[in-house]
Amino acid sequence: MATTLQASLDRLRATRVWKSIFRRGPAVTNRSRSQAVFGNLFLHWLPVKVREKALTVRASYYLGSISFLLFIALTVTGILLMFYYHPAVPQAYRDMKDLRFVVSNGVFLRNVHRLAAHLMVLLVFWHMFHVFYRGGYKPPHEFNWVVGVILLLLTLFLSYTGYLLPWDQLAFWAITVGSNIISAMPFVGSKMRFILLGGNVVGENALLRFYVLHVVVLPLAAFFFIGVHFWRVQKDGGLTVRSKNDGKK
Amino acid sequence: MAPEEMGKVTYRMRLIFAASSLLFVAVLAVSPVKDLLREWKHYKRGYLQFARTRPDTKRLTADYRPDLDQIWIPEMNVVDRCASCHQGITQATLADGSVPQPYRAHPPIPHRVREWGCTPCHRGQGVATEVAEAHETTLAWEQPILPGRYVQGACGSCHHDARPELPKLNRGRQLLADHNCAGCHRLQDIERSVMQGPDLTSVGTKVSREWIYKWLKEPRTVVDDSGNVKVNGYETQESPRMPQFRLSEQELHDLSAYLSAQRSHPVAPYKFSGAVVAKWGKRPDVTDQGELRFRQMFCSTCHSLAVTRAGETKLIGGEIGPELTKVGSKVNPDWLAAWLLNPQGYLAHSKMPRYEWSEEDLFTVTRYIETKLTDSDLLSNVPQLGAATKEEIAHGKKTFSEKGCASCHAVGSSGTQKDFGPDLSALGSKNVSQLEFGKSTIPRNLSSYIQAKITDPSSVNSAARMPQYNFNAADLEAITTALLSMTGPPATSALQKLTIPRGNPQFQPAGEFARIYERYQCADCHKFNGYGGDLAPDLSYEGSRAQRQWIISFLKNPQTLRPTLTFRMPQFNMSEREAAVLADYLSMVMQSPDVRQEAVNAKELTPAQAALGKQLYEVKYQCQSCHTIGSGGGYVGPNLNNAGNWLKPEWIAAWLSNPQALVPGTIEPHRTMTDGEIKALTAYLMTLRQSGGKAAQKQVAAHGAKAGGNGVAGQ
Amino acid sequence: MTEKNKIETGFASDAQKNPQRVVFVTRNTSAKVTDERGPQVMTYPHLLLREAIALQVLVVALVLVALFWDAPLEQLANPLLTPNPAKAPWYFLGLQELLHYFPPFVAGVIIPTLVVLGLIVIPYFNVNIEGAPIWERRPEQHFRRYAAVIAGLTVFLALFDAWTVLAPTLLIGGLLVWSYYAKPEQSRAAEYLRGRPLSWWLMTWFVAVAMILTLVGTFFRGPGWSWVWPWRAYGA
Amino acid sequence: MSDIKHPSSTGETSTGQRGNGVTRRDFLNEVTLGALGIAGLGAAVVTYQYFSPNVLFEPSTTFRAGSPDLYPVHSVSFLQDQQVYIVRMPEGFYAVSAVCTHLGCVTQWKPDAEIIACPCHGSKFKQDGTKIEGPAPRPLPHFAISLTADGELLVDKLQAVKAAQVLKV
Repeated sequence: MATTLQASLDRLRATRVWKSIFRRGPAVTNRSRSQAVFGNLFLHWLPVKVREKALTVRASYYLGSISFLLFIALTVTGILLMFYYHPAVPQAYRDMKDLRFVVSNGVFLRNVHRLAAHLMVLLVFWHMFHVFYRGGYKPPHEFNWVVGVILLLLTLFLSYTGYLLPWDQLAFWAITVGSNIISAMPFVGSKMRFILLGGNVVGENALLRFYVLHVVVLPLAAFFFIGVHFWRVQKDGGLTVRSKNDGKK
Repeated sequence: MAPEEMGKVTYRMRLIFAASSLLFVAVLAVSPVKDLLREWKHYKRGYLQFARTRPDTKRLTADYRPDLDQIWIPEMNVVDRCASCHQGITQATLADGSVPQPYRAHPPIPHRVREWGCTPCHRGQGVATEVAEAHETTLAWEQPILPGRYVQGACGSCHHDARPELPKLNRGRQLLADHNCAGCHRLQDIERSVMQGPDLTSVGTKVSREWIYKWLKEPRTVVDDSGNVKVNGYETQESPRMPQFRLSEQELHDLSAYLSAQRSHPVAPYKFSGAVVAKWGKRPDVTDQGELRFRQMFCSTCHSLAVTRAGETKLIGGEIGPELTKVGSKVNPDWLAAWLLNPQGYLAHSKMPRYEWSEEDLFTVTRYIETKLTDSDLLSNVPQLGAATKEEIAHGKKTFSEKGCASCHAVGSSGTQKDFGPDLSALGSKNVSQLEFGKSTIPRNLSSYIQAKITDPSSVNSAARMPQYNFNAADLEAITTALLSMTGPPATSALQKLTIPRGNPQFQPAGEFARIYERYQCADCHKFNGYGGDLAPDLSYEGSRAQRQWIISFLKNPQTLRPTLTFRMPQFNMSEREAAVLADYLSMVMQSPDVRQEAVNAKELTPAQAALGKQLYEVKYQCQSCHTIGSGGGYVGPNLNNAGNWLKPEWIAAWLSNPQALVPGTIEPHRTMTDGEIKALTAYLMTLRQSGGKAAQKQVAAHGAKAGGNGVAGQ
Repeated sequence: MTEKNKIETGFASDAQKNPQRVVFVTRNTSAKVTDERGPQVMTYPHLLLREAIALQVLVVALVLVALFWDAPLEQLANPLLTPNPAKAPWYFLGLQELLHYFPPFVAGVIIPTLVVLGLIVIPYFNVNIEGAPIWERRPEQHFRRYAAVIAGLTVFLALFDAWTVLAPTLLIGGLLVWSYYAKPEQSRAAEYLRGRPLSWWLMTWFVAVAMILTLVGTFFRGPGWSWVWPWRAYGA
Repeated sequence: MSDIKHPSSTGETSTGQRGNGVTRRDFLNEVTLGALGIAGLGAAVVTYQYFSPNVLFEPSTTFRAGSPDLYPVHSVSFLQDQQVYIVRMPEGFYAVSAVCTHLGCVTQWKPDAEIIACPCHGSKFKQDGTKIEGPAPRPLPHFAISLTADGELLVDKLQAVKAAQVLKV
């Protein structure tokens, strides 16, 4: 059994199709391991080599990675949830009820999505504070810190726009209260709120706008900045790792 | 480090990865497993097992599918999945009470479950597929299942008319109307009645300050803790109108001061002529004579008196007007005579008819009331209050408006105060989170809240101004049902179309008839085109039924058609002209479209037909089991001795062919008679005439008076 | 020449040999190569394997919580029925708490803008690059300046009665004052605090205020934004 | 993680080609791959379940077509909402689908020619649904038709019946 699995895997790896996709042999040498990273669009974000110290849990608590993985999990569950969601009043609320009561595993997906969203906001904050206290914002990482701040804002907006979608009392009043903060801005505040909500009150237009922002605009922006963020980590010399003489004069 | 060592994964990492992969698979499997074990699937399987234990398994499982059962009625906004668990809901053989829930069938009702769904009547969360979520109040759903004992309230959300199948709802609505709840609250379908409580503009001329004090402290009609209604200490069925307010001693002083000072438009004291006073003033039998007139005029049809029989005291008499046992100790004599002469002169909306009094009658009856209908103990517990001070009056005025007295009582030109209490017209659809429970520990649901609010308003809100009502358990349930039915306008236009409005009958006569109709307050007892009281026959079709001459003689000398009745038409001492105006109006206007005048021509009826009719009456249809002719027969239906003078032949014909078409709900059996038989019976009945003439009428009048006296005393 | 270049740019020139070599030259320090940061390993498989484990652990944790905790869903939105209290999402509750004390323009616009701008400009502030401990140079002068700022802030917050902001401010301010008077050899805490730069103090103050405000807004605010104890349900 | 720091001690186990180290390493690999494979398959099944709706918001497939008296003998009535022809012939009632068996267009009843014609590709059917010409592969199916207890026609579109089966009223 064990050998047959291995053998069939090996046979698969020997096919032209496999090779055309992965363009490398088994990752047994450093060269082929490098190719594995280089040759893959998504892994290309990562450097070929990392410092051993940066792999330790205490170096980062994997906060950035987990935030990213949460983003992926949110994307997957979010796309699945979209199959049962109509951004309309009051159908949106009925869809929540159907997810809860009728759709197979619907309530589970919604729970995971909601939980992951809260966790992501929490972890992104934590990630930021952790990076700060480790001095990770210092040159040459300044720009990546700024990208990180943008990603923090995007995360907040993603969570905030998603908050309205169930169209229940919690959602409605949280967005009403939240959007009124915007109108406190001088001169442009009420106009901005008007544009964001597509009206003067949180209504059908607001739901549709928040939906589009939540499922298209903000995720694309986040994906783009996450790419920049990863890529800059690599370009700025990897994770900040304390050397022996850090903090000691 | 050797370059190739950079890529070697340690055994420990492999182990960790393998373990975490296994955990990953195991944990991921939990949700699908949980999904397999959902509650509704459990009940689905349970139904199959249950059906196998029944003799008609095949029929019970014919429609069975393992999926969710959903009733979707888009136009009513109904998505009900109740039948997913309640699978036997339409299976007639599962209607038995021994069938376990959720599989029991629904008792037969006029609505089909597929066309109406479940939640429009029972509430609850129709989309839910879990027991707790579907039935109970949750964070996401605050309209729980309506407890079975209030389910008529759900009927009332659409059926605003009074349906005989809904006794509890009707009783509740009646109680709400009777207790003047609409005086303070806006209620769906219950408008503020014209007469809420008496106009108090001149109440100081009617009663003393001490009496007001006593009344405010203990309203005449008191319901004790066990729900028994007592009037002046006597049990009765009457609904109390004036509730008991929780008033402090100071408030009692102030209010009685304020009210006793209300003497804006006093009625002029009536001065009896010297001749009458001289004739009757000294006679020892003046009160006896007064009592006799009191009975002959059938005051008892509207007013009750306490009568002691076999050691037990009961109130006997009608409930339209107040109970009068102790009224002589209550009102000023000056006021009493003026009131009897012209009630509307003191209280414009009074239901009391304006009798045509002879001076002698008025004198004797007032003397009877002043001396016999008294109670020396009435004011025994009341402190000496003395004259009202300015300060007390000012405080009393403030208390009067703070307690909401002005909701029911007008003082001076200020009129009544509208909507003193909260709007209750959509109370039935209120969410629990919208209710204030205060410190009370009652269950957090709407019906408990309503009941607590009615039984003890201060239990849920210590600052409640609402007076205290003591209802017995059944009435409390009925009122709760009626309040739960008030759910405001339906949410969807489709439901609005299905709503059955309350009939809102109005009868607005005009001209001379209207004046007499108002004077004698005919609508207190009779119905006209759906409007009016229930005590006496509906007169909407009287013109098609009775002959004009008979109406006139009846009005002048009311006698009873149905000797078993306690309440009879009072003797108004109507003039010939007034009786004629009423009879003309009734004959011409109050006609039934179902009675066609050309159907029977009285002149063509032959004695042969009458003979056949007599035969049919006595043998074939056995009418005498209910009706009396001569001295024999039953007392269920009206006495037919004078049918030939009383009824119109076309009415008799129409009545015999289909009584329920003319008077819905009448107990007269609907028989299938041939046209010939109908004609024969009509001919026979038209031959039944009592000899006319003054003598007979007088005899009848005397008989009526005597019977009336017996009726009151004997019931 | 090479050495000079390093000093000016802060980057190693021979990136081929060691791309991670980084050099800082600041006042009071000498040029020093700080690349003693350990050996390297291949991303594939070492990092990716750990990421995969992280993903699995994350999913396991998410699933376990999701099985026992249901995402909240209240009644259908009803514009006519404001819940009491109406709360924004938890991460905005700090802001909502500020709005309770300050005019909307201050709490809703100026403060968030300052926070975001502050976060963005942190790396470009010289003082942080130095990483100089706060009391290292001209301590008396700095102490007077910081004490004045803390006092001013305290008066300002007290004026607005914003004591949920004042409390963490006083806490951090107190620590700062304490660290000034404490001797480093006195305790490890004193040594640690005295070694922190100004940016550390500012960020810690921000984190403390943000956390206190969010916690208060989430758990301690009831109907009418009044103070409630979370272990006592409303109305009971 | 200190695992790579001592390649000499752990390297033996993980890279050694002797003893049971090989089997243990392979075994771990296969456990991991197997678990991930099962997770993948399970995810596919669960996703399939998720995508198949458990309730439908569609018009009922069983509907009432009113009293039989509404339909004269020798008539074909098109019920637009349900896309069904109610045909009444002297021998009785039958319900014929109005959806063309070719590509699902809705056909039309041509009273002059007494044929059911499809506007899309020219298929033609008789009033009992049998094909006259055109690309349609099958005749129009007949649906089960019955009488309710209160005397109305009841058509069940989920239940196809043989063309010979008619409802006698």
